[in-house]
Amino acid sequence: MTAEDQPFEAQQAAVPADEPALIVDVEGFEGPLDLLLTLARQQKVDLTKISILALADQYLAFIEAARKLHLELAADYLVMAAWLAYLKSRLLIPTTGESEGPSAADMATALAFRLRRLEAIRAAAEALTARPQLGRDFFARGMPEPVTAVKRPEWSATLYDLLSAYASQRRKALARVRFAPRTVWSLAEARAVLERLVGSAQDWSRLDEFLIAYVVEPSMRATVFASSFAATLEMVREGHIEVHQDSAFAPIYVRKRVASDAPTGDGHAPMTAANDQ
Amino acid sequence: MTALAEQRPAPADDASDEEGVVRQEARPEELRLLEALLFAASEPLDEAKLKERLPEGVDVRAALRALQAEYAPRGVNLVRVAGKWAFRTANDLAWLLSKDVVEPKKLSRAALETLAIIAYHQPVTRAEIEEIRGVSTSKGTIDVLLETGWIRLRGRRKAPGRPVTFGTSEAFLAHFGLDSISDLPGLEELKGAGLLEGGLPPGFSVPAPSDDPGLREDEEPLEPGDLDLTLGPPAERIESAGEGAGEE
Amino acid sequence: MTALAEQRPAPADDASDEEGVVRQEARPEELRLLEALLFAASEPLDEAKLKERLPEGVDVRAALRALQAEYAPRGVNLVRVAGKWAFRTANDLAWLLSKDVVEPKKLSRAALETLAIIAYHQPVTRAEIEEIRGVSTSKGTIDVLLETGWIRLRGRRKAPGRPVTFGTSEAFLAHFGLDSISDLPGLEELKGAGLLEGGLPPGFSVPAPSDDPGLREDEEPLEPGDLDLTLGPPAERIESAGEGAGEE
Repeated sequence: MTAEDQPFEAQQAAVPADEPALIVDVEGFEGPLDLLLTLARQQKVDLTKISILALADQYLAFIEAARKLHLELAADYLVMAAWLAYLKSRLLIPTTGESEGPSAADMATALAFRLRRLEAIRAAAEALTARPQLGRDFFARGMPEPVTAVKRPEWSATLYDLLSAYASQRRKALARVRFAPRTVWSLAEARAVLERLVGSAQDWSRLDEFLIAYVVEPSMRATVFASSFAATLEMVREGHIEVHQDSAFAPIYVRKRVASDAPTGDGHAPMTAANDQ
Repeated sequence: MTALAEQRPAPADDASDEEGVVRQEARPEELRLLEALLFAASEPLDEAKLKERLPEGVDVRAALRALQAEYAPRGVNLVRVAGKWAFRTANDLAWLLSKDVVEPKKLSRAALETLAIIAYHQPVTRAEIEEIRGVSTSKGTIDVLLETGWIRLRGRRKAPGRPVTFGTSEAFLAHFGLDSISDLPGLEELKGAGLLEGGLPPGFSVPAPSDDPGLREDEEPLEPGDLDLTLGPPAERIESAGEGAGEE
Repeated sequence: MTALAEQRPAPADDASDEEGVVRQEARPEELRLLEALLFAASEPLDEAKLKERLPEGVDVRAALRALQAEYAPRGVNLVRVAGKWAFRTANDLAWLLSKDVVEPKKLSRAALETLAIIAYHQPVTRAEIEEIRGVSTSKGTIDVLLETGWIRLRGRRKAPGRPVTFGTSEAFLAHFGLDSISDLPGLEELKGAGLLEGGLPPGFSVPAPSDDPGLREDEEPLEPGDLDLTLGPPAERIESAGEGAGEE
């Protein structure tokens, strides 16, 4: 009966202004207050100056008509009718002395206030919907460009993690190393390799480059270099190769000794290891 | 501050061309950054957020004002919505743009009235809405409004039964192009006429509606379960509310 | 209508009316329409579509060119994408639209071990790390550690192959709450903490580490190209290494 979703048009059609309370269509109203407000509007006066008495009469007449048509009325319409009938009687009978509860005039004022308030909020709702609305009258950017998140890793580890990783790793490695056989490149091995490698090189070449293939395993590095260098010196002494180094820690160069004793062709006399011996 | 003064629309009609050249050269870089940020965003941005994204030392408010003035005569305007800033197409161009807009589902009269009551009387309980409308409010009406994301549950009234209080959301302000609730049309008249008062004897105090997220003295916070209980399809509702509130 | 006027951002408080008229005359109305259409469009629009939407007689191409020129120095540009038109954030402002998100990550066991070895045994080469760990170290592990900013390339060992030497950075000390590298616990302390238990072989030692920035006698400085060569994905790495190194 409250029929909230009833379109507004239905209500307007319900009560033409010139024939109040004759066409009865209670379906069109959103409750007794809405009906009262519609009836009040027909008085065509400012709601502050409305005659509550006249309004009560119209309402009661409307309800009477609806009953005659055997329309079912929701309870709240009937409650309102009873209340208005009571109010009407209180307004008509002059008050005698102190009575309990609010006076009839206060009750009438309160009703008028509620009607005004309902009317005002309806006007406000209309004003609100008359405003330009987003996506209907004004628009936001159709293709917003979202902010992209760039992930930045934040690494975390505790000192405890670090230390326990270190300690357990060291212990593990130690246990392994103890049983591992010592890896050594013998002088003989080194010499055999050098003879093969230098044998093909006519020009100065870096010793460490010759040996690159043999130092892949880190544990082999020290022994490979030590043995090779010793072997180099031996081969120099025997006159098979020449070796030179520009300064301490500079790369060591070796080449096959040229058969003749002619000075080297590249203009500078290399400091040969043979001279040093 | 000089920048701001320069940005102001040319005060007179003299030599607008020469002017234009001068302006482009003098245009501070922060206006470029600001317009890029605001153009790109899908939601209005508040000054704090803008400040955070812009290089240090930029007077955000002054830059915003300069940008607003620059765009005022354009087809796209910089407007304040819900206390935040956003670019929006100019209102007078609705005719051009609404041509192929799919009209969203219209709210029923009951829903519109309820929305207005919530907006103007917030925080307000369902019983109070019913008192004003003189009719009971179906759960469906509240659900539809919650689905739009325009209203939200604020808290509970410290009163017998601890009824839930309703208020409007930022999405409401954004949708109706309001900077704040105090910009509601006709609000002053309603207040002046004493029609926003809850109690019947008028004239005691004139409460103004407030969508301040902070609860009033007579409100208390919702409990965790409240959101699920009161709402219709939860996922959708939260999502649409989130759209409005997302940028916070 | 008043509502509409209210919506418009107030351009400038002074004489806005007269002003507005002047400016609108100077800037053709079609530019307003065009910018509004392109702003609100949910996809790039081609000239045919724009022509269809704009009032008859507008030279769309000329208007587009004018608008493009107007926006060229701005933070938002009008660009042609696959023959269609759209507003896009200026290329040089892409950084504005990206946000750093911190992603917490934990070091792998291998990385922790390697880091610890670098800390205790620095300056140390990769081959030496492998010697201590007894297993080969993947390039990825070193890269991750460089990314943390906790280790750094110190120099090159004066030895065949001139391998790079690694050491810890100040960021390392900061992260692990160490005042100096010598605060790393020694053998006795590790034992005391229960980290090294059981019978340790005779001669087992834990070095007293030093992260002295000066190169040792057996180290030589890095060459300029070394930083690029040794590292993983260049752009990202340099960025994050920079963040780590920023502490120094």
